[in-house]
Amino acid sequence: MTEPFEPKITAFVCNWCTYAGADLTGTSRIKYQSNVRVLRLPCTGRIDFMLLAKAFARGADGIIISGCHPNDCHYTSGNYHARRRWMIYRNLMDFMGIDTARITFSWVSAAEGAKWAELVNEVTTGIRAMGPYTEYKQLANAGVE
Amino acid sequence: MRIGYYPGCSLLGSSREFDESVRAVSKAIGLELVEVPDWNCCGASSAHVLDHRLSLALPAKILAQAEAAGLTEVLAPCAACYNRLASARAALEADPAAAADVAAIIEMPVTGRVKVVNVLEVLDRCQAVIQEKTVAPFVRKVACYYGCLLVRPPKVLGFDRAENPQSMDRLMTAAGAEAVEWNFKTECCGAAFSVTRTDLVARMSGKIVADAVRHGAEAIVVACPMCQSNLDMRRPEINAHLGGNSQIPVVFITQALGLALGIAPAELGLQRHMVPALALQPSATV
Amino acid sequence: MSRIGVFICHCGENIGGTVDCGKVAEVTRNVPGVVHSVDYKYMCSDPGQNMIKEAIREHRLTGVVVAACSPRMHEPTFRNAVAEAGLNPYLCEMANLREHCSWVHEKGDVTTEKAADLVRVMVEKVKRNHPLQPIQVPVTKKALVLGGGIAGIQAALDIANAGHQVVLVEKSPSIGGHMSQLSETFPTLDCSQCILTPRMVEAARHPNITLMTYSELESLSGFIGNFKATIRRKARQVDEKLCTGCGLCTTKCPNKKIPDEFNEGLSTRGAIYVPFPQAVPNKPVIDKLNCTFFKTGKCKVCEKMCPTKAIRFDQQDELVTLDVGAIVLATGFKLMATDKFPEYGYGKYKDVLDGMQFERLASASGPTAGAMKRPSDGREPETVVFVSCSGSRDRAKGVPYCSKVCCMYTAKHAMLYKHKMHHGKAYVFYMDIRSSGKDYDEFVRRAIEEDDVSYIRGRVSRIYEEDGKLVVMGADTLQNGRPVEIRADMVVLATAVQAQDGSEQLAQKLHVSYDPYKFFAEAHPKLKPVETNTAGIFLAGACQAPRDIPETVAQASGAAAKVAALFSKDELTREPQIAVVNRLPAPTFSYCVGCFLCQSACPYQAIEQEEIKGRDGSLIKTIAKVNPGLCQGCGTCVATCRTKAIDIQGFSNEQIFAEIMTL
Amino acid sequence: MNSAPHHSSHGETLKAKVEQATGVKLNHCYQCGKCAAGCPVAQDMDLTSCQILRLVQFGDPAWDRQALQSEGIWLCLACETCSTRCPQEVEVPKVMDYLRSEAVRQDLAHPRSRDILAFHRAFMDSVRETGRLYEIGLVADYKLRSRHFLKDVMLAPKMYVRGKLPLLPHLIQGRDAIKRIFKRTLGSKP
Repeated sequence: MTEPFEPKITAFVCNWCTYAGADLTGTSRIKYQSNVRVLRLPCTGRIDFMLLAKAFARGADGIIISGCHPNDCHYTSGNYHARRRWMIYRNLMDFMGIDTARITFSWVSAAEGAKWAELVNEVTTGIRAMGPYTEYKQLANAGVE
Repeated sequence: MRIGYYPGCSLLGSSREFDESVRAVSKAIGLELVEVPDWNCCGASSAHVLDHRLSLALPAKILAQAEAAGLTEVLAPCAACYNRLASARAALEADPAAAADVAAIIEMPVTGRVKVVNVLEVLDRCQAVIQEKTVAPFVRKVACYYGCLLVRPPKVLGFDRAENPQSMDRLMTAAGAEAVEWNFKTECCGAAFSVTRTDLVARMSGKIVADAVRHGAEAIVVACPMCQSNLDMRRPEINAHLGGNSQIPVVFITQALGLALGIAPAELGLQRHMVPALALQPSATV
Repeated sequence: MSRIGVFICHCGENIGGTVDCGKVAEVTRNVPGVVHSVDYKYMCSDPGQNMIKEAIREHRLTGVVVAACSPRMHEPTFRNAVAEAGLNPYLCEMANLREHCSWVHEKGDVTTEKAADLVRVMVEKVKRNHPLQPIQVPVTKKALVLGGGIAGIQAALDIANAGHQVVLVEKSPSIGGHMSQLSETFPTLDCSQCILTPRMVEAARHPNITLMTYSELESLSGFIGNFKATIRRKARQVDEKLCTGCGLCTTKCPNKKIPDEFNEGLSTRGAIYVPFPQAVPNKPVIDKLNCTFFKTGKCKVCEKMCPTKAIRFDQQDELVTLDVGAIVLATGFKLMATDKFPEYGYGKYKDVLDGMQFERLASASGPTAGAMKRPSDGREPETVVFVSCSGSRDRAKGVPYCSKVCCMYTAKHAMLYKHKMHHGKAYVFYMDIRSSGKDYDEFVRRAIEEDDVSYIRGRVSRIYEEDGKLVVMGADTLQNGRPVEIRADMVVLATAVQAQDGSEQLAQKLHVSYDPYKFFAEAHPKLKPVETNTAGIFLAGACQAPRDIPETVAQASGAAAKVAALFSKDELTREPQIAVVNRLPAPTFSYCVGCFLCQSACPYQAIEQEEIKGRDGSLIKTIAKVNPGLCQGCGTCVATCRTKAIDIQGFSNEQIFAEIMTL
Repeated sequence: MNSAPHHSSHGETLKAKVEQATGVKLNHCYQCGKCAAGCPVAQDMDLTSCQILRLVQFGDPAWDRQALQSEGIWLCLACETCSTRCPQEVEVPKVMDYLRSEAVRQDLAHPRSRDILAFHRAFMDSVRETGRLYEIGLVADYKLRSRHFLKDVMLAPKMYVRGKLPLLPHLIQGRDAIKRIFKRTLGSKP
């Protein structure tokens, strides 16, 4: 491996807080690493955690899930539901052989443009240090055959 | 209770009475002091002027010796030593690379397991015992003088409030004294220039002495040997600057508390002061 | 088979300067299903939109991806354009190449590759979009204004004058807010109460305005056009209908030692009190925490004195539910307290005031009737030091932002002081003078040039008391940082403007965003300054950021105009991105197994039960059904559903999976 | 467009060196003067703390030199009043520390710093030899270095009488280790 490893990061973000926050990062021209691809959802409560397994199977090296701060959910409680469900799914994912250390939860509000940049940079750097995530991809693809 | 003890150089010499009174008070309140074996100088205010790494290595060596001796907490009565040890510990904790570098320099591992505490912190914990064992309440108006090194920088030390601290006032009140509200609790006395720029010291310390007197204090109580020797030994220069003849004694908190606990003045080294302090003993009148 | 058209916008240099738009268009052309892919300088311009419309007709497009700025910016623009060309607007999606790509990454191949990825994701999504129809909902043409300061009063008057009903809710016993406490106002020095009280009275008398003072929002549900607000009307312990406002009770109350809020603690009041003489309504209220009767069960002097028998010790808080279509948030600000400054004495010096206290001292209606007397001993202060940026622009211990109004009011304070005490000496410590309003800088210059106020450029390090004087230790940075020590009789700290207490909780009740300092966040920093993230809730005044009076009034009128525009229609259109439960032919009917986990997860009670019955009327199956009026489209139900029977239109499982598979 | 040489951002400027060594962000200083306002020795300084920061902030070698040559950097007592109150969290004493060592390195130290340096060197020499501070040795050494032979001659006997000046140094056992610490940090510096 001569080329430096550039991780693929997939971010699941809610429309109201984090997507708007990431817009503010742009409006403020705060630069961050370009490895992240953002998928917009109405709310983190919308996240079916099987989506994460799918993302890893497709070769994502790291995942960011970010929504509104506790109590600030545009839909009152979607972020709590997400959190509660994650508690359950986490075990399942461990069982499936998914490295949950590659999943980062965060809260970025619509006013936190700088925080979004920090989050992406932190996760990208962290995942780059962890190296490519091939284990689950191989496992998942083997399962398909 | 058992605690590590790092007296530091000045407590062996110019501030002997601080060491004597710390030991005497500790004994009286049942605090066992375990001296850090074969301790060295912390570098005080000189090492960091000459070299940053040296200023980390000397305190790190002390912490490492304490750690090797199985201690988890070390009392450093000297405020300068306390400040140096705590700052070095924080710096090493924040920077693993520097910690590795220092470990190589001192040829000993240092994990940061040993916590450094100052004399007010330790006495504050024992306040109930002190109050209970007080036999001769220290019924005097005192100006509690903290100086720089016990409270600043607050982010590193995290002890008391950086402006208008309260711990010493609490302790003195518990021992029967009236802690006066005054202005220069944490103003710098200029001790680092005690030898080299006596002119500046006279002005800076003069401001402190004058304000304590103005607010009716009968004694200045300190927890720092630099402050004590500066305000005590430089009194002629201070008085010359103020154009007066202030004889307000400057005593260590452990001396004042020692008197309240009924310890003999000689055991507390009260006779060693330049500005007479023996008059503070309960039987005497000012 | 999909026929997708892709339109890459350069946004001038904004995207084009960083992303190779031509290349993105080119690689996208090879994506299966894409039949048309072009780039253009400004897609949102008329020619740009026409380009899309023509392409829809020419290439018989079944979906459109516009790769440009954030969909939060221009999605409505492009959906309209698509609709004008005869395509269902919900078959248009945007890829965010500006805020999420070109503005945040360096120019180069990697950034262009990311842009292409973002476009491809949207192509795969739009292939799976379905035509949707907007939902029509009725509008309740009544507005709720929270906060009765100048912002709330102005917004309420403007909405009321447009012919709509307004409920104006104020938590304290009178409307008027901080403006009623001010002495004079910059830059004209006209008396604050003289210009404010007519508006307070107008608001109280307006036939379209219902005043609810001493009241607070308890909870809010619903959505734009259809909010349900519950207001707690705190018990005044006074029957407002019987009370004539004669004030006898307030003079007879034996309890006289309570710090007066209106005078910022510079005077005292009784336990039954009217906050200030011009209060609206001019009816007293009993301060239960300090009332002797409520504390000990004995007293009732006020009750005995009241000529109309209006005192009600048994009055309870009342909850009122209102149906409103729009809300204006105008809850204002607070000042950082002087006890937050360790180096300025932790608030222990009586003669160290904050700006609002000085306003009361200078006010003709204040505790000294406008005479300059310092609080500690009532002596005339010969030397006064004003310290601007107290807590503002202080990331270490205060707030990092500029409080905006202090430069002006400090100049005003110094000026008022000099006008009252010609022989006195006024000093102002400042870092920068920010006076960029109409006639503002002239005003500051007047303070310096004509009233001889000494401005010293430097911060104050410490204040302490010595021999009855306050020693102010500052420095003059225009003289090389030379220390300046002033022995003052009084010090006024221009303490930081902060969000009102309870702002965070209020924002959470309303589901509006707020910034790290708890100021409510506008929907867009430039183009939607009075809107919030939540449709139908608008902002006015200092609850959004530090503001002066002219700006507050302008914003309040802006918010009122938004409300009036909303109320100009009988129905409004809502996005159809809501949940639906799938329906299949018999005998399955739906994948829904009737577990109703979705019902417990739904924050809007939008899930109902639907019974499917056979021809004979027998119950075959109970399944979930979404009430489209209530569903807000959060999708929590979708993630909860075990059989994938429920889905969100526009953010369907199929679409999101397709997006992931693209990456 | 910024081609002015004094704004060069590469590592050679004093600004870059200070930031690298101390972690202090000099651009954070917005020249409010609060450091100087509370500094107990500001009135004695030729250049006050905020001025020194201003000089170094700019990145001009001539200005850097002015800062390094000032007496002000030698008067800083590291009392930390400034850093405790700085609204921008600039740790001024750390900068002063670095500037002093850099001034010595570049042989630019202010002539009046001689005594102060002499004291610190005498202090550390004492520690190097014995492991602890030997106060009489320090005073004697300082007098030799500073040539202030007569200063404080009256103080020592009073201290001695009060048992405050032990005549013999305390020698610790790990003196060799201490010497090696000095060698690894100060090198062969005096």
